[in-house]
Amino acid sequence: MIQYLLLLLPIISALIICLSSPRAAKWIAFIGSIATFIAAAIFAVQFPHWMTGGFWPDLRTAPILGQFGVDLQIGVDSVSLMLVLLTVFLTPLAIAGSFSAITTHMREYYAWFMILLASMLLAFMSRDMIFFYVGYEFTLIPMFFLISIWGGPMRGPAAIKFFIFTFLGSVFTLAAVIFVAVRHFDSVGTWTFAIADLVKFSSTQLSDKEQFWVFVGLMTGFAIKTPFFPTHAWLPLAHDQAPTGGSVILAGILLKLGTYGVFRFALPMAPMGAVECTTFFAILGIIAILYMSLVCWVQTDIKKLIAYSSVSHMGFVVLGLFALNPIGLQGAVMYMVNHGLSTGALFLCIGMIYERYHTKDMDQLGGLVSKMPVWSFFMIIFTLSSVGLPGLNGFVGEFLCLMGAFVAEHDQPAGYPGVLHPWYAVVAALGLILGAMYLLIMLGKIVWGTLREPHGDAHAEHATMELPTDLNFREIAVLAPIAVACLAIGLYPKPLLDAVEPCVKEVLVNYPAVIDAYNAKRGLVNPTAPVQKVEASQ
Amino acid sequence: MMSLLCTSDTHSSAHAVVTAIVNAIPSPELSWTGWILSLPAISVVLTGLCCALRVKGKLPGWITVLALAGSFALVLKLYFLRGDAGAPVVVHLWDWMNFSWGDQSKWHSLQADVSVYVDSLTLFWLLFVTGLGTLIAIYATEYMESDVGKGYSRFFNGVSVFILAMCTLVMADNLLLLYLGWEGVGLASYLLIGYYYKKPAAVAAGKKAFIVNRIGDLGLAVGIWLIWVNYGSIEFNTLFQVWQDTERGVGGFDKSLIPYCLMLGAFGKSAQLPLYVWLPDAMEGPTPVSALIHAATMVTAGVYLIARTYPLFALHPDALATVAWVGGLTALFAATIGMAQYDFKRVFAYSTISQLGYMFMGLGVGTTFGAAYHTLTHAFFKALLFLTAGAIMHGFAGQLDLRKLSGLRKVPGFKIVSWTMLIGCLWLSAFPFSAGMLSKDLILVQALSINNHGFVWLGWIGLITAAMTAYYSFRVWFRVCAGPVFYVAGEDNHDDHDAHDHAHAAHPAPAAHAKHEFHPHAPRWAMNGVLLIIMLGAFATGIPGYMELRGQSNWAQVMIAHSSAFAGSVQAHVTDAVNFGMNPHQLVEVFGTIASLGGIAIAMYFHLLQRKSADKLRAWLLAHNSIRWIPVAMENKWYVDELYHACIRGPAWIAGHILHFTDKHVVDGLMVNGVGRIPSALGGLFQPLYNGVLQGYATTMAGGSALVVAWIVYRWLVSGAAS
Amino acid sequence: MTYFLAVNASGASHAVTITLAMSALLFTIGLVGFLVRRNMILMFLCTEIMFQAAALAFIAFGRMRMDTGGQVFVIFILTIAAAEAALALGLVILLFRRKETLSSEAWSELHE
Amino acid sequence: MSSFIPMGPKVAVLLPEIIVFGGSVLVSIVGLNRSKTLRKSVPLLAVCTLLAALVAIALGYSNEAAEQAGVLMPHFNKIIKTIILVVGIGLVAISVGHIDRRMEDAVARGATTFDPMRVVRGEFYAFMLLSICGAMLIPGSPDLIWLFLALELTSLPTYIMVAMSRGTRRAQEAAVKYFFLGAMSTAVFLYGFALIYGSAGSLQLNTIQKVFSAQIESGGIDTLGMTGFILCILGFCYKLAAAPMHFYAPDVYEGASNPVTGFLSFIPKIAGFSALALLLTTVGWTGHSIISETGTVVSGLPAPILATLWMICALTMTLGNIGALLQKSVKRMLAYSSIAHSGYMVLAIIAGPGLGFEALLFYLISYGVTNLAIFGALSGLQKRGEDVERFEELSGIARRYPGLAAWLAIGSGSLMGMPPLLGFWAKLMLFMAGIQAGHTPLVIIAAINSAVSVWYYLRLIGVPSFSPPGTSSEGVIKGPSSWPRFAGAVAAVVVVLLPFFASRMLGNSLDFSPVRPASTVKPVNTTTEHVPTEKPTQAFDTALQRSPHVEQAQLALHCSPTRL
Repeated sequence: MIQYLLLLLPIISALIICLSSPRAAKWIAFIGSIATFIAAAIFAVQFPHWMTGGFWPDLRTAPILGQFGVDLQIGVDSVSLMLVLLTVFLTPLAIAGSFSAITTHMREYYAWFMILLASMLLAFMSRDMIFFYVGYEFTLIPMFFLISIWGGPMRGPAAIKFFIFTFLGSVFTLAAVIFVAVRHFDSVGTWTFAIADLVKFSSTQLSDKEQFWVFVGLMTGFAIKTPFFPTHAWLPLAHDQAPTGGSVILAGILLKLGTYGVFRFALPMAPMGAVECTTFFAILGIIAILYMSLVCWVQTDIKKLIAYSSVSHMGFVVLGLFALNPIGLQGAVMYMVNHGLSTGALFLCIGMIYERYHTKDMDQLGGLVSKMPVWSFFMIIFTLSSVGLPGLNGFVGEFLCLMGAFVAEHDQPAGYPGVLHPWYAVVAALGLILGAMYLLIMLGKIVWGTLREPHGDAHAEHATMELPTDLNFREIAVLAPIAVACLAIGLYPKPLLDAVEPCVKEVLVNYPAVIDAYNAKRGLVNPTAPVQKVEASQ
Repeated sequence: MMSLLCTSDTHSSAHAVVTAIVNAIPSPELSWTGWILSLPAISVVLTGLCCALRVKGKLPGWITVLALAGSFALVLKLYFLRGDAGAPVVVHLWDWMNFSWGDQSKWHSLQADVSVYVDSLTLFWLLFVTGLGTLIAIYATEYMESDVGKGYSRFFNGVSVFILAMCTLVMADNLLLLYLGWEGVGLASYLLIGYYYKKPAAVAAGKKAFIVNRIGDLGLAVGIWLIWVNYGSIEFNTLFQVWQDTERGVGGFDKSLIPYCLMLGAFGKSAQLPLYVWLPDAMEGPTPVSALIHAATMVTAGVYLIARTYPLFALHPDALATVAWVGGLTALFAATIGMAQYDFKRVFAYSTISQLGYMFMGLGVGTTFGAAYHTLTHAFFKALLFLTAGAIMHGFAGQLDLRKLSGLRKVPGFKIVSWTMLIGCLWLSAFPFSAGMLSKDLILVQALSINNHGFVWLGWIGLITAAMTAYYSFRVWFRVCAGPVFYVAGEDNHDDHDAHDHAHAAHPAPAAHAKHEFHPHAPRWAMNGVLLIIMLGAFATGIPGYMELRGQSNWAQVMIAHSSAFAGSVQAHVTDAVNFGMNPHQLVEVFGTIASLGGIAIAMYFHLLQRKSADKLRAWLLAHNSIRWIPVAMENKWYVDELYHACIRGPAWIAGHILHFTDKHVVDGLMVNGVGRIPSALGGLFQPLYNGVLQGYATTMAGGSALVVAWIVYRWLVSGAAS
Repeated sequence: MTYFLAVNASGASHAVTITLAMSALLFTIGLVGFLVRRNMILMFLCTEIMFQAAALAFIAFGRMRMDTGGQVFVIFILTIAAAEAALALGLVILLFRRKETLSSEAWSELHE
Repeated sequence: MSSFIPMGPKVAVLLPEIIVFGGSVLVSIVGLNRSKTLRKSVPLLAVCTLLAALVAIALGYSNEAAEQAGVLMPHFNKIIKTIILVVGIGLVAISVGHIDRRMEDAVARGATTFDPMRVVRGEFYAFMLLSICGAMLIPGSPDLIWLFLALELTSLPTYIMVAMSRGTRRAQEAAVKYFFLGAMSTAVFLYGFALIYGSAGSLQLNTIQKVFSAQIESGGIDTLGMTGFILCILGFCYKLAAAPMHFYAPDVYEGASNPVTGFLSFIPKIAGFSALALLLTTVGWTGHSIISETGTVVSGLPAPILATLWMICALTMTLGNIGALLQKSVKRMLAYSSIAHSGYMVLAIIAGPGLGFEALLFYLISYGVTNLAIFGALSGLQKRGEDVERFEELSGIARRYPGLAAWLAIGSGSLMGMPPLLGFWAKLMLFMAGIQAGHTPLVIIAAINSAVSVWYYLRLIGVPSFSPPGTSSEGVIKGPSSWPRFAGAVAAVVVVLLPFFASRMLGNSLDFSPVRPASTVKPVNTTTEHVPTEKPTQAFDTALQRSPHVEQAQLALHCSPTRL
């Protein structure tokens, strides 16, 4: 039952916040999110399938449109659970990071935050497509409010663009999901939206062409959410304008909804569609990596820079996903978690600077290490994690994504042939250099160098009274857990990798055969393909 | 266990050829070797704490020294336990990026644990890394004392990070862990070069080092992927067994690319020809850092990498030839620049690049022992040189211009510095019977003995470079330490936290009235002591060379010979090749001596005896349009930085701006906002229809209905025609 | 049209055909009148013409099908037409009082 | 379920309408009373009437009786009536306090005395009830006359309601536009009725269904009937506010007062949809070949009707949404949104009985309730005694009236299809129905449209919540009566909570089985409970035996090459 508690706790706290006084709101939200974290931790401890794959708990309950197979079915596998843990880990920190930044409409802010938490958890924990969609889509509303009320000067357009763009994409996702459900009904005779059933049906019963369109439909939504290269236009604005807490959640978790969607739905549901599009999406991923790195290079706004870098980083995830082999997928999942941690933390760091100086302009800030050494320490750690320094978490995902893409060849001896070519990875790996370039330039501008502060002593003038020059205890307490997590994952990623592995295999279960067939169609015969498959293709 | 470790009976033969690499023994009982890594790690944590707690005092320095000394002691323990020629051991510490799908066999798993692979090569490197590291840390406790309470903890934190990463790199049991150390030393280098973070040049240099290294790292990363794809594993122990088998080791384009990829990584880290540009700039860091990281240890990581994967390189002679030629050309190229620099720390930096070139040449022509031995000797004499340079900087408020310092050996307190510097210079210029000469000769002899890939030419290039090396090293010594006493203080002290206020209070003596008010402060016991110890070390490093020269077995040779680095290295038959009636040994001895002494003599003439003539020569060169480009280009480092800027950074920067513009106005503006405007535009298109006039509506409704009817009739006609 | 021609061919239901044609003509007149006239009274009358065209068609079809339903329908059409007339005249008077004009174009305040 | 009230089947089926009709008479009388308390109780009386009708449906309606009474789709009829009544209660509630507002104020101030000639409240609610009554009569129509009269009964009162709702010039202009264009559209579908009558030879829908089944069996519906259907559809489009007959909607919605706009956007629409569903039931959704390139037989409506509806559906959605983007007036915007939603619902009509009708019903419920929330909030506000209708008048009202802004936001969210609100589930079912019927392109058009609609719905969320209060929003205060706000609140709560009971709600409607034309069932599947295929044709033949002309006509009917 704890899974329901996990969903209810944020909602209950939101209700309590609505009834409480504005001053108490932040503490209630914090306690509520910590309670959710504890619940999730208990849930994770109870979770029996860490190493074996599979969903838990496996209950079908609470029909909403029961006769159409829409049930509120809650269950996680280890990948979902990792993202759930990421969510409940980041949310209290984002809330605590907002304590001093949010001074108006506090009740609303924290209430929306808790609702956001609930809807993210629903999206990650749902085993029903429609409820996944409910959570996935409903995150827009709280985020819309968070940006619109507490955002920067351009918050209006940012929020609207964010909302419409993602909404536009997700209606196609919904249409594709419904299409699969309808086809399932047509051929099986019962309605269901259970992910497992639909995945099984779709991947085996739909024709090539249908799978292709299902895949395209699903990807339209996920590509915008992730965001993939040409559909990223909402992101810089939204990240830039959102309040710190919002940016943290947006970059840390909401973007993962897109890649989680690809992982959980698009890839397993439509393998034949996926292999057709693999090259296309992999190239989009590479473009995102390189293009966005170059764009980051010329940014002067730190927050925008990190926002653009998110697109670039998600490019690695895309590449890892479309490597279609266990390394790439494991890398992609790791990258999701790690990007959530490091980019979320970077946004927190920038928020702390913004609270003190009221600017995010790199030309106005500089040499902060001499004034804020503690802050600089964290900033450096998280930047290096973003750069992908081995030993920190960013490296694990990045390296595996690239390696996955590198080995995604048709004659891969590991039993997982791919559609790509090593050159994809090599070109994408240029992103390692460019990534180091823009992030270190950023560090060089704001952390190192001689002290530059916005005209006059803006620090004393604007800063909230309670904030000291360097970070206070609360802020350190917000950043330190993330830093510890970064280091821990970087040095000992094995448990996570082990946990992801069975899920990854589950996703890829249909792929080797499909890819062999697809490659054979292109004239690339896999010499290591199992014999019976070769016979079948003949 | 001892029996396993001390199985060597090859001490008797100097040139024992190791034909097979012994399979490593998993040795969990040696898990204490993990402390070689843990001690610096603890030091990282403790110095970090000192940083956070703003400890005022030299505590962090001593913590680091103790930790490094502890590591060194452990390395010694391991060395004595294991002997020169023990079989390699693998000690598994904990799982890292280690996972499998299917089974644990090749290609079905990626085994990249945090585990240690110790063979003689590892130990060879570990010895001087931890040893020199300890010494330099001691030196730094005094050198950095003006930063106590400010950046002192940060500095030692960086040093600890560096030693940790370097030990990881050297002890790694797989390529991925090596990559971790590889990037880790890059990080330490970044942090320490940018130590004086208020100096824009220092920040830029740190950035440049990291980014240029990243280019090399990319090569290493691709190399790792290729190795995994082709051999199904990235563990050295497994790989060595594969590589020994030529059948499995070579074949195919992919496999032949691997050494080139690794080479790129090595060239990046070890500052070889296309990627050397970061190293001179790295001299912005504190001098102990230059000594430790950018002269003695980190830059030899590339040499280590190639030595470590030598069985693979041995399968690809062309790749080895490339290594040799790149090394040789780098040696020459860097020497030309070194001759024309006025900043003597930069001169040493270019000399480092040049010497690293020799090491690569040695690897390329097949004498891994020569390369490794040169690494060892170079580590000592170059550390010595940098530390003396540091002492001078420390004493003269950061003065590095060799035109503004003179006759230091007569300045009180700088005696030890001057004479140890002389030793360093002699060793660097391969003065006869110095360790530097012994190690360099090993390489040149091998180059001249093998008539492959034009290696003989390489040998001659090496000899010419030797002459140039002698010239520029003694150019420094004669200018700075010899001659009449004369000095101008530097612009300021080490930039520290309170920048100029502090600097002015402490040394209110920039150039203008330096002569009257400036008093150089001489190094004290820690610096002098370390200089002397390292000088002794530099002498000691000559011992294996002598033994080698006399055909005796020696520990260095045995260690290299019993490691993977020796497998496949070419044993030249020195006596076969004849030039000028001499065999290569004699040739190198003769011409090497001539080059060394000649270079010193020229330097003596221009920079000690007739200092004015140097200026005259320069003026004469500049006066002739046809040749003036030579000194100008040399002084400007052949404009390589500018070239890179124009060819790579500039275009990328412009591309960034163009793409940003595109993103803003095309992707976002035209595509997204444009598409976003379509609905409203369409709405505007239909707006005139809602004009508010009753008849208008009626007409539109009727017209719309008529259109619908027309549509049906059309569909009907179409379907009628179809059927 | 073939349908009508077929009926025509029998030569027996000229009356029905003519009535239907008449009805169509009436409807067209009503529609065109509604579209072109600006006077609200006339416009209303035009809608009445359209109603009556429908009524005529009902009668014709009733005759053709030998069914009384068509005629019954006509009675109701007349009733509704009367109700609409009452409504229309009331509205027109209301509007006329406001603006002293019967032109429908005077009432185009509501528009985009 | 069987009726325990002993009555003839027709009376039992019509009892709710009779109650509502009686209520309208009562209300119009009470509205004229001199007692202020009694006058004030008029809306309450109206609500009670509607509640009584609901009770009558619950207790007295049985599908068997309705079938005996000639109702084509008994269960559909029941559900539509229930929806009309439930939403009708809300519509009555949101109109409280608007009619006679000034006069009642003046009377209360003592500035004037009560004058029965000048009050319209009684009439207003009477018209409201009459219109509701008309709408309730539609789905149960046994013949075309009934259908025609019921449609007129729905429409005529609304014309007057628009005129009297505000008494301003704009309201009168709206009324005149609504009336004249309505009369034209009535003439159009009336002519359509005539043609259907001409083709089928009967006014009884049962008979019409049989005749057309026979025609379909023998190759297709003739041109006459088909023209009639298309004219009817076009005429009904006016009631639905669907393209191409939607042009009046923005002006009329803008001119009428807020509660009346709410009324207009629901009652005529549900009336139009039930009429459309009823009429199309006579040709059925199964067994027709639609135009398809491959020549395969796909179940669906007859090709021309399908093409018409397809076009109407696509055009309506698109024109509605793009029109709404540019509006500055909330009500105009809602008018366009209403147009767009008609378009979505036409998709359900296209999908047909079964999932399509379920989606239609669900969508109607969702749309009706959501509209109540929005119009409840709008009607609950006033500015100097006038309706609030421009966006800038709403800007920043969330600070003063967070509740009303919340209802607006919830309503907008539901209209745009934001999960987990009611509108999402309705749209979900709609898409399911559309895709199952094989109209994926239409579903994709609908999906894109619903994304476009987000833009303007967000304004309805954003302007009250985020815009700073401006000069035009300063004077906005709560309306005189709390009924509209209460109704809006209830509706908003329903929008949020109803999805959790959707299973039960739809569980009831799942077993609704529209009477399908027997002969449209393919012969293979024919079972004993269905009329054999030949039978209606024979009956039809014998019915036509009386006239010698008819034989000719029958012959022509079969031989006509102009089958569609």
